[in-house]
Amino acid sequence: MPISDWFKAREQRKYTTPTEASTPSDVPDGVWVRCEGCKRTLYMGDLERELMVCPSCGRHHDLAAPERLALLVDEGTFEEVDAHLRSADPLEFTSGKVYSEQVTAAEERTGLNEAIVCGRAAIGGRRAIVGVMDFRFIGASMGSVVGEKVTRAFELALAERTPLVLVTASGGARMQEGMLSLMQMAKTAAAAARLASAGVPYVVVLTNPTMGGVTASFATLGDVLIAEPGALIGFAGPRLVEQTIRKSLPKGFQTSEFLLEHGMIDMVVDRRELKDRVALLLSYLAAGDE
Amino acid sequence: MPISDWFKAREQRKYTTPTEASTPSDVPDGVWVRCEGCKRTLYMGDLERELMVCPSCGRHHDLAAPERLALLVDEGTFEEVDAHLRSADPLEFTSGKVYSEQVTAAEERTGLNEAIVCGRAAIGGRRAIVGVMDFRFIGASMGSVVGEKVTRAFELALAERTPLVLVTASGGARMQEGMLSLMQMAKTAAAAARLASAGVPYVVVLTNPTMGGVTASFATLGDVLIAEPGALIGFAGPRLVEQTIRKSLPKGFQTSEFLLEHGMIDMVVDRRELKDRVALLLSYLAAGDE
Amino acid sequence: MEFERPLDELEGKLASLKHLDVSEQPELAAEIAELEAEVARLHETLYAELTPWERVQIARHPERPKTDDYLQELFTDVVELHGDRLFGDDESMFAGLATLQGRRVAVLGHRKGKNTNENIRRNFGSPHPEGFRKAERLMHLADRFGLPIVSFLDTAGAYPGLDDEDRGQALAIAECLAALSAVRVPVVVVGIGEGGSGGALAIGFGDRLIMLENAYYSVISPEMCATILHKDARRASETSACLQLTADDLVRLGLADAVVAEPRGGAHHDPAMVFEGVRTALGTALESLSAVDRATLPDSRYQRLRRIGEIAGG
Amino acid sequence: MEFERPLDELEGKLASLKHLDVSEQPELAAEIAELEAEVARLHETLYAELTPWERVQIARHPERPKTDDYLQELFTDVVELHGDRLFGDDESMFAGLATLQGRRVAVLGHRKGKNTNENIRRNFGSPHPEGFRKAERLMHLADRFGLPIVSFLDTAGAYPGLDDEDRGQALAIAECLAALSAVRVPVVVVGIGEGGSGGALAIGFGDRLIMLENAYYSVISPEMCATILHKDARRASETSACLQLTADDLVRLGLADAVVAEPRGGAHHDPAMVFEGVRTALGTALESLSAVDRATLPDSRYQRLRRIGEIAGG
Ligand SMILES: [Zn+2]
Ligand SMILES: [Zn+2]
Repeated sequence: MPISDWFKAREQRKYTTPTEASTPSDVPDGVWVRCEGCKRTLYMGDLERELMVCPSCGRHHDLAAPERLALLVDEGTFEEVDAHLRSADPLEFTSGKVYSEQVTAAEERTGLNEAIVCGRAAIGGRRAIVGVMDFRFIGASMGSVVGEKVTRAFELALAERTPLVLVTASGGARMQEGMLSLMQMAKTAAAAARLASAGVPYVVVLTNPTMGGVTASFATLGDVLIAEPGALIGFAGPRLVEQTIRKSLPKGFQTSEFLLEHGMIDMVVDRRELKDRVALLLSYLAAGDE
Repeated sequence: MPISDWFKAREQRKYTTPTEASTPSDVPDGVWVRCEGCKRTLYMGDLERELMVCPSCGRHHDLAAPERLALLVDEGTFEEVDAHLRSADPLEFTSGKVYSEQVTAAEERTGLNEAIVCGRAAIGGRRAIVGVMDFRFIGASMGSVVGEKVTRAFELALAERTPLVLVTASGGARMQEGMLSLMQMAKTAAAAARLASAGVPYVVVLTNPTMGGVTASFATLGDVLIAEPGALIGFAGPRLVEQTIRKSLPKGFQTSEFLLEHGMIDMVVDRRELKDRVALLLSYLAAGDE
Repeated sequence: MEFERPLDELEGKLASLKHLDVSEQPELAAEIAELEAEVARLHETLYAELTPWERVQIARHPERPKTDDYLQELFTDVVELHGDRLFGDDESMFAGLATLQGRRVAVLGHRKGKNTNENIRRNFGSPHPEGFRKAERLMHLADRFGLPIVSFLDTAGAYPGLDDEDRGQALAIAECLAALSAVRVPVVVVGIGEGGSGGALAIGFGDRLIMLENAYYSVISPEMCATILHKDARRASETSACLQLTADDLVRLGLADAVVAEPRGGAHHDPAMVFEGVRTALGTALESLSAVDRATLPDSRYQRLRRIGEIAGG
Repeated sequence: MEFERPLDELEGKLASLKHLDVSEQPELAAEIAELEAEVARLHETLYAELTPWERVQIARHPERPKTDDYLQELFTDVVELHGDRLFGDDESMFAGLATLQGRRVAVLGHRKGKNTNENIRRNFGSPHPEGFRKAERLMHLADRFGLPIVSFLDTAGAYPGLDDEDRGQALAIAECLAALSAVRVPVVVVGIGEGGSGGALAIGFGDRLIMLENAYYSVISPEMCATILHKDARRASETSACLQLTADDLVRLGLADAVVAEPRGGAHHDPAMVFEGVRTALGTALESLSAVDRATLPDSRYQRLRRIGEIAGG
């Protein structure tokens, strides 16, 4: 779907963009919402003006892919690639929900073809290949299509020697595609390794939540790892860890700030400064090519 | 000094070799010695037959360079290189002992020109560049000459694409040569990096004690790090660490076994199996060149 | 194993009958013969069409041959290399050098224990970040010195502990994946037991994948999948069928290259047969890869990965 | 500082005299004038020929400009990069990207604090292994993206703690040395305060070494040297002379390329002058290195190291 269609979709109230005071579909009367962080009731317009960051407690609320793109890339510069790729149901997975139906439902609910949107764009005037994940699409889990689109994004960045910026959010591998899903970890990591050895910059923005097979593959292989404040980032899910250690988890476990303290990420950046920071980083990492 | 002279020197009782039952100069009557480990009184002949490893407690007693060479390389294969290099006194260092006099005294006491002996040799029939350090020479500290000889050993290994085996023992940098000594760390590490990027094998045997600037440069940059049992290996001296933390040190702190447990070395090898193990390792690491 | 219980019961009954003196109770002889026939029949039907969930149980059998057994039976001159040179030595991950029929290789393998003590030290085969970082170190070493990599998979998965998250479990796995994809030496992977998710994959892909008949390889454990989908781990039998995690599934999906047959009931019933099968399969794989120009290996490995995945509208 | 005590006393006396009303006691005017002349004379002699030990004290002065000050005064668009991606983020080591007069560079620097709190967090500028591993990570990043490295030295040394040994302090430094020797970008080092042993060297050699007039760089701290040689740390004044650790010594030994003048009494008396001096010296160094073919840099850096050391019978 080209970017123009998104705006159409937004008009059809499938999306909200935080840059305009619109009335998102999931807010009954569209005016007041409750912050998931401080539980305060906020005027939606205020929240959107702050890019869905709570002006009171700083909570970064999840964004849909179009919202993310709107705040990250220069207006009108995004050209989507690989928009036509859609998930098959290779295992004919039927335990629990029927997978193929789940995919169709996600498509309809989100207006997206899969859990990641990739394309060419400019960020602060600098060319970049950009991919943003959307957690609403089956938890942005990585199946064949997400793996393929991520891999193609690496390949495009390599072919055009253009920096790659990926914004991640994911529950992990998409189990409904079984081993085909697990192998996307190896495939995307291999693509990342090729880009790195070619010296083309790769910046990752980890957003809430980024877990499991995505964290354990391409999402942490960036030259620079940025995280949004308060995002949950880790390998094993917190409940599983809690069961394993049979103790309650320390406060802030697996948050961005926790990862920063443990040396795993380069920086935590407020969403309202994200675009500028990414643009600045690209200016450094692309310095050698200029 | 060529190897032939060592045997002469040994006859003059400057050296002992553990492979023959000789009477070393520092044992008054030459027959009984006290194990530094278990404090048992041992017959020197027994100790030497075990390559100076206590048959009772396994303590590995320090070896002089010629003893080390005798047990590590194939008999008659060692050809020394750079034997003529001797320490200057660039700083005219006179605080405490006069450095130049200290060097002369060490030369006379050990029969060596410096704290490391390097050369070409065969180990289990495999060609290798070999360097062995001798703690008796001013604590085998690394000054200009040790740094230069180590660097030349790396360069020789690189030029001849022959594996390098270094046996380390050192108190650290040689402070009497000031910054010239410190910079040998960078020099030897740089030489090690060049050898590594050329894919020529480099095996280190860390022996008691290997500390400070030597541990923090070429000694830990090997492809495989072997340590002798019970050797003291670390960066800061144990007394300094104790003063810093103001607690007594845990048992076994900075020993080979401690380092193995903390993931810093590949293996702890009994001296009596060392030559076979090094030869086996060389057979693996040189496999690609064969 | 659970699914063997009817057979166990029958065999128990048979054993107790055999214990009696048949000469005194001649009617027993017929009963024994009948029972023996029944055992044989059951044996046949029980193992002839193993369900995926039964195979998972066989793959986890405590007496199943482990990485250590393969090291001992197939290799000579084994030298273990310890440590990640960063933090610790993880005993759940083997890394070392070894010789397979005269061929010098680097070996990686998940390491379960033979008894409780060993299992505690080895964390039941579930690696910590240090295990993956040690494996990564060996990958670089093998790459530098041109040693083919042979990797044995047998883990329920990377350990989901608190300290493991602290020390970057995800990053350690990701770095392993990147390193393994780029080595300029042949990589042959053998699934010998459990192939649990990212912890298996970290050392679990390459130029050839050989699977033991009852080994499994899965994106998620059947129990956890059942817990997520049905809030009921006991529905693992159902999910293990859906996940397509058996050796045959992997061949069908184009992921595995060869399957090594196991004796009826699983590898532990006749380890020697399995060692021989793995030896042959490894020899074949390494031999065919030795003919390939090594500089081209990372590229062909990438193409192999590149093909994986099924897409609509692609 | 200790050696400034006579001056401090005189200046104190002068200040108290000036406090009095001279019009009521005209004889004071002469006394004040004499005292002022004496202060000026003492100022001259005290700072004219600073001993090495006095310079060490100036190098350690708590108000001396620190890495953070240089970052703020000389650079724009500073982006700090945290963490070693292995274990932790060491606040005693700065690593980041910054712009120096339009030139994009990578910056490393030991980081002392401005107050007790900051100093505790930054371990008084003595790095843990994580600090060196973060620095190594930045070296690789700079190498990959062609960013010159500017490194500020100001540490008493790597931290000699128990946990630091546990986590491989020596290995972390060694890996830094190896990495720094091989980067294909210009490396300019500035000694701004203390240059303590291996902990300084880990980020402390390259293609150019600029020393502030009163910065020192030494194989061992004068106190520890005195303790080892004389079992008396108070003989540090003697050993600091023997060790040849001043900026001038380093130039004479062929190790330093340029010395940046400091105001009388040390950099903290006129930071702006020192910032200007460092800016100019850095600009000159980076400019001259920008003309060099980058592929040749590791080799010429190696040759630079290769020449260091004095040998008899060589
Ligand atoms: Zn809030
Ligand atoms: Zn003993």
